Amino acid sequence: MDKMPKWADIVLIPVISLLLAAFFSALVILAIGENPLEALKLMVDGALMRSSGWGYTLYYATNFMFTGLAVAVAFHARLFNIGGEGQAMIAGLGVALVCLYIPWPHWSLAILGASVGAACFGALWALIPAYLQARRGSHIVITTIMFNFIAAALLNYVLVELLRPVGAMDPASAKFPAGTHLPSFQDMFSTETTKMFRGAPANVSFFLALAACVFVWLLIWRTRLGYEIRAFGQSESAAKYAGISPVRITVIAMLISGALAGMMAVNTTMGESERLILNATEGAGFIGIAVALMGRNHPFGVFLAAILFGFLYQGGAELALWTNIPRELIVVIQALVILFTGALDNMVREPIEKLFIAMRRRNA
Amino acid sequence: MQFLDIVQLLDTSIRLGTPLLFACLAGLFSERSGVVDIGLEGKMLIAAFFSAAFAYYSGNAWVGLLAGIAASVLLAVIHGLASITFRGNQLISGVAINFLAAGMTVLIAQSWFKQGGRTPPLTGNGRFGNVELPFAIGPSDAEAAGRPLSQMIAEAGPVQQFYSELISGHSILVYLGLITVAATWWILFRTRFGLRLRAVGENPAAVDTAGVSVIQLRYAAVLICGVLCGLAGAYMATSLQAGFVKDMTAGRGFIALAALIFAKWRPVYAMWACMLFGFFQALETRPDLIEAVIGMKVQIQLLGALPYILTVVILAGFIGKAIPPKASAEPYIKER
Amino acid sequence: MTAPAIELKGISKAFGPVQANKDISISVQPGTIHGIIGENGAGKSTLMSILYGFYKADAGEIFIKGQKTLIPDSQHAIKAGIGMVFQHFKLVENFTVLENIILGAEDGAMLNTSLGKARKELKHLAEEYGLNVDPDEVIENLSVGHQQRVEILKALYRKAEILILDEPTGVLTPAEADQLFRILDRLREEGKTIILITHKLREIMDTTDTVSVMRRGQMTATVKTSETSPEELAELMVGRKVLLRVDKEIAKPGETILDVKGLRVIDEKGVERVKGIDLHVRAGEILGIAGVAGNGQSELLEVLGGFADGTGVITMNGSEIPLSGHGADGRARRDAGISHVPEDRQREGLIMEYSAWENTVFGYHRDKDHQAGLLMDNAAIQAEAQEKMDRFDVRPPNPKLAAKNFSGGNQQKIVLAREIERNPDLLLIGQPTRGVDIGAIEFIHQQIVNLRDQGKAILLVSVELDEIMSLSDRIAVMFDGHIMGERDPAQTNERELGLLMAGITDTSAVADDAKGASEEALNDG
Amino acid sequence: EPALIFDLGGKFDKSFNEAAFGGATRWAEETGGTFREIELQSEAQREQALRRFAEAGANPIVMTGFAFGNVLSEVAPDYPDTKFAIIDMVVDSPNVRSVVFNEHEGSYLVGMMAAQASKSGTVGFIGGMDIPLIRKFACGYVQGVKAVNPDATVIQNMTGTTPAAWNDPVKGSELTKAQIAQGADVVYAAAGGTGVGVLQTAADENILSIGVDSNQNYLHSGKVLTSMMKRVDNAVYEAMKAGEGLETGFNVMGVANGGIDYAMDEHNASLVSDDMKASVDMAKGKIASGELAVHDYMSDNTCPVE
Ligand SMILES: Nc1ncnc2c1ncn2[C@@H]1O[C@H](COP(=O)(O)OP(=O)(O)OP(=O)(O)O)[C@@H](O)[C@H]1O
Ligand SMILES: Nc1ncnc2c1ncn2[C@@H]1O[C@H](COP(=O)(O)OP(=O)(O)OP(=O)(O)O)[C@@H](O)[C@H]1O
Ligand SMILES: [Mg+2]
Ligand SMILES: [Mg+2]
Repeated sequence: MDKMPKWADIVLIPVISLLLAAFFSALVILAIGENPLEALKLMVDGALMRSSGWGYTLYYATNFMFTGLAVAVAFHARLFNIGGEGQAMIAGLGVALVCLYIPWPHWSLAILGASVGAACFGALWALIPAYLQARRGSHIVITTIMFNFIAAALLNYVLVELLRPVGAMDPASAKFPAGTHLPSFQDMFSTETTKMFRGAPANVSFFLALAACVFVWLLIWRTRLGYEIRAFGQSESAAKYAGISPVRITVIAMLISGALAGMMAVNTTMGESERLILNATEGAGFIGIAVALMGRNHPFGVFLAAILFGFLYQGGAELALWTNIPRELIVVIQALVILFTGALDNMVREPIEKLFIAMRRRNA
Repeated sequence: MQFLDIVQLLDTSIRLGTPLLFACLAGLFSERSGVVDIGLEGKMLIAAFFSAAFAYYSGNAWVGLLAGIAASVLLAVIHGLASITFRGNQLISGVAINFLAAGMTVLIAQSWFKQGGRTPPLTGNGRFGNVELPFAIGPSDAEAAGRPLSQMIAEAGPVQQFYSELISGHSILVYLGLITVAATWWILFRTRFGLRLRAVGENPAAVDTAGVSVIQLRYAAVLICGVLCGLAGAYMATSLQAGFVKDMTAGRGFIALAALIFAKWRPVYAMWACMLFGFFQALETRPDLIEAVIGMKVQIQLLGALPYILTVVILAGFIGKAIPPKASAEPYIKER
Repeated sequence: MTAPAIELKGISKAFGPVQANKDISISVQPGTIHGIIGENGAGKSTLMSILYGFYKADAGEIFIKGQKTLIPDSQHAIKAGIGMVFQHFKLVENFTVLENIILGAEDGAMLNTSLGKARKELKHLAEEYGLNVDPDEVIENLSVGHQQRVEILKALYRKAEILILDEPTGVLTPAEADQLFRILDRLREEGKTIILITHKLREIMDTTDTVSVMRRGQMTATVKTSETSPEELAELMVGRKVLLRVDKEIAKPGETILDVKGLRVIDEKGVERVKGIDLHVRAGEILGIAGVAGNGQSELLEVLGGFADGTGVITMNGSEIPLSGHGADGRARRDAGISHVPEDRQREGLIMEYSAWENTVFGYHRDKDHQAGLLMDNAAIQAEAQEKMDRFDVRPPNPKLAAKNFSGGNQQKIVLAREIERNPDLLLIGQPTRGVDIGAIEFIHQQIVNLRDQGKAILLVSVELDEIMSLSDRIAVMFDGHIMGERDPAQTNERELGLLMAGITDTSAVADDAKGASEEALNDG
Repeated sequence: EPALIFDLGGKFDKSFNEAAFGGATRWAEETGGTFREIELQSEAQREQALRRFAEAGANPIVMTGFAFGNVLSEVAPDYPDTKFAIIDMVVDSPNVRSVVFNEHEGSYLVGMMAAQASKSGTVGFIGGMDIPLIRKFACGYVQGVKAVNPDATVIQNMTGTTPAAWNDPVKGSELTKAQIAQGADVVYAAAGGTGVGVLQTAADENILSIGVDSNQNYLHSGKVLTSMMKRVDNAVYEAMKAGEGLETGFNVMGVANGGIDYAMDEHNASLVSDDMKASVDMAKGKIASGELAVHDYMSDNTCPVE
């Protein structure tokens, strides 16, 4: 017998957790002497009431979809990929190499090439921790954390010593050639008369992220591989019994996860900055954890959670622009979301489960 | 390279290794009790901020220290709630705590000091001064002689150099760190509490059925962890530095975690591991020495990444296997 | 009459939706051995864990020596003079015996004094009860029997007056079990009270003074052992008359399907579990492997099923199959015509979170007939699952329900349906009826025999001697990784098999004994 | 209403950004006007901040730091009616005023002072992020030192290669200790917030330090020899004062036009002898008149002296 109906698990609990996070965020805002309602209004205004606000919201959401999916796929195999940040960083390198050194005739080809570059580099950065976990039992959480730092050092080295144009100050690569410039939402949706998404960084990669959501859904729930990944995640011993190789699944799941995390580099590096910069990821790899937790590891949930976090990000930036509330407020909100939907899940879940069991007893 | 260079390098290693050491021992207590803590970084950071803030307000580093410890313990309690009381995922809790600290410190700092997430610089008693051991050449001798201290030490004999530069002249917290190593070892292997702590990290059911509260033990460990992280953070803000700046721990909590694995969850090894990683950081300040010794330039990025790379190598089990306490990261669940 | 040593009144306990104990009352006289029997999942361990303060009851009261006692945790139980040896030992594996003994019962904040005192005390206890263990040995280096001794010593060191043992003999050889019962007798003579949980009716009949029977969370009866019989107890356990025999014809074995030569298995810890065994199974026969749990049977099945590595030569239908590396996984075995009903259906045979229909292709999910292009053909799989579940009488017959929501017997039927319906040449089957209710047992046994009669080869592993005796056409006994011998079920008896299971090959003295004689021998032992 | 955007180091870095803030505050106090400001917290905010200020009608928009260069060159053409001023970088756009400083000149002057104040003949330089701009500081400094004492040793360290190097006082402090160990008795910090740690340690260890950008002499009175003043405050002040009529184009601030100077006040009066002051002022005059040319590292990415 299930302890409670499915809808309670996938809707009720996340919503309650989210409300708790929102409540505590409001307390924090109050504590620093600002008005939470005002703050919310500013955030909504800045992020949702203008097309360019949406352009930022969706730009951030694109990143979070990729990293959220990355974390979710790994979670299905009961692997906690906390290395999305590093994987995305290294993937940026892949994108940069593809864009800088291959003369692309048109962006539509370039985006394919860059996607392959991003996915391969991201996957590669996940491969070593995956292999070490599968073969040598080294805990993937620790190794991926270490790999985040190693990635940062490596990227730093490459940008400063190898890719930085002579005389430039920024640790950043040269601008990508025009053939790789992706159409932004502004290019796509503006008409002669009305400018839409003016200046906003959202670009075609958003649709790539949507495609990734569909892809992950198909992969996890409709393919043999997905079946095996979930089986392995639920029970390693059963997977072994069924002839599903733990090593193979661990490695494949992490490769997919790393590739997905890496894909966000297409959005940031190719779509937005059009050159490789040092901190293009800006913590999106970690936000993927919150997104996956909130989205219950389901692509549709991830999609919604990514939009929510995109809103928080853009709204938070607006707050910082117009008030004295530093942008770190979003980091706090993000922490609270992770805390309540992830670590303190049982705090919300247990009373609700008890409630449902008691209700069922009474009805029986 | 001269003897004095080595002494100075080691001296720097100790200074930079001490925050790692406190954090590493903090992690040791927590993980030995079966609670994995990747939130060391966050606890250090929040302690750094609160110790600096309160040291600034009170003008007393000790007050700052207490405030830092209190803040760190508060986060430890949250981690305890999540991982012990509500049996949640300890890794996720750690991630949340790191973010919470990263955000809250800046938010509060901005609200209190309006200096973009930093505290004003600490002066005088707001910082921990350096302890000058008897017979060592210290700043007071230099003052009296009216000459730079570095020159006086450079002219002294090797024993005096070793004593004055390396042994003497550290903050009191550095000495406290070394004492903590011994205390940790003693508590762990010589006391009842230590026996129970090690047991609960291996098999909590055994502890439970032996009539000892798993929850109390784990909370005790997590609180000790909070106190030690508090020391680590306070050391950074009020001893190594004179104030808090945004994100000032800069990943040291994770290096400490790496050191803990490197040390295979043992206190004495932990000290050596932290000092080794402190040494790598010290090397970054002396590229000239590296060049003199190995005859070529070493990328500072490589030096910075070395602790992480070494830890991965250790984790891979190519050099001695690091086996964590058996029950670590497992919440103790009796009723499914 | 003196006050009972223990009296439980109206104990109830629910684990989420599962009602593990329901309004249970029981009373145990001091200086007696009180048995508790019941099927798997009846709630025996739960009840005792409540008495020991491991779980908290939802309702009910506990009286110790007539005094109402609150036992919110094990510390209170220990103070009240209760000691418990759990089904799964509660020892810290990398601690020494001595450290385990003093854990929680230290004398002061410093370890040295405690350790010194415990060492003396331990020596004393060891002499008194014949419970010898090296105090400085690390637990993980001890045999299971010795680990159990440490558990008993732990209780005695805490001056337990009431000792609870939860299925203590499941992991012991008959000889070790005999020794345990001698110790229990000794303790009873000293006036201690003992509660013994076991599945084995014989142990109940031999050692207890009174016995309580549990069924589905409730206490169905408490009787004096001298006034009951195994048949009556069995009936009380399952709630109806029990047929202990399976109807089957004489086997008509065909050619050899599986041939195993010199098989060795080394487990992850580097311990050799299977030490070079030879066996073969022919078409149309059931080879039963008997033995106390932990003597290498599980590893044997795992290697044959393809999820552990081994060395040796195994031929299946005349061609050799690899035992490690490429081609030595469950998938390859299935391709070779081997189906496998694993010992632990919840950890191996099923994905508990998966729906029944997903589970009906588990292990066969890569087969062509389950594919629709790149994707899995879920509609077809569901339809097929419905059919299988109907045929195997799985209740409720709803393929969309998650596996965890079926009872143990029905879970087992899902696994059987999946494996038998593949029409394998060889069926490996481990503990087919563990935790399964009597009704389902009969059904499952019938399915196994039917498969045999279709000319399939079956390798059966079970720790239930009754099951082995009634199903097998040949019986091999495993002890310590070796096959001690092979017997014809018609020409052996439980006594002879018991000796083999204890590693004693010289069974000539008992081999010819009539069945009655062997039972007599057991009774005076 | 003008707007000011601070770079990642933060408004209160006691140095570069703080100087800009000082200029804006002076303007606000004098005119009674108000200005918008934001401290950047992340890279992605650069563009957003620019656009949002421009859309909100802020004019002119002043930003501090070379890192805005790329972004501004993209944003500026989208808002032709808005005037932008960028400090430390050249952006070629009709509505942008690019203010650059001849830091090498000021560094030369403080280098001369360091060499004269040093007893050991060894002086130090601690840079922030390792970029050509900071090497320009270093190169000017070394030239100044060598001009006074050709045998002097200059120990140079950079804090790091990422923007984090602007805000790492711990490392600054350790680098200072390392330089002291190598005999340095005057250190020049051109490292933003990192310099706070440098000056602190120098004061703790009883040697002299040289501040940068703002006048930092007051931070440790009697321990800071002087500060190389880059009058970012003036640049910001003038930009804001000009308002919408801001003159665009290329604007070089050097010794000649008072954009670069060294700091003298009551905090360092006792440290700078009249001789020292005289010799430095003489050099200053020569630089202003063009008689003395200090090599600019960024002109060819090399430095003639080590
Ligand atoms: N379980 C234990 N009980 C008592 N003492 C112990 C135990 N384990 C280690 N020690 C002792 O602790 C001391 C060192 O502690 P620690 O483990 O931090 O360092 P170490 O050098 O790793 O020691 P070891 O010799 O065990 O490797 C040694 O004297 C060691 O013998
Ligand atoms: N910790 C637990 N959490 C949730 N459910 C449990 C727990 N322990 C036991 N149960 C459930 O309670 C019921 C009674 O289990 P219990 O272990 O008491 O049975 P038992 O009679 O000891 O069986 P066995 O003979 O297999 O040991 C079962 O349905 C079991 O699944
Ligand atoms: Mg050791
Ligand atoms: Mg049981």
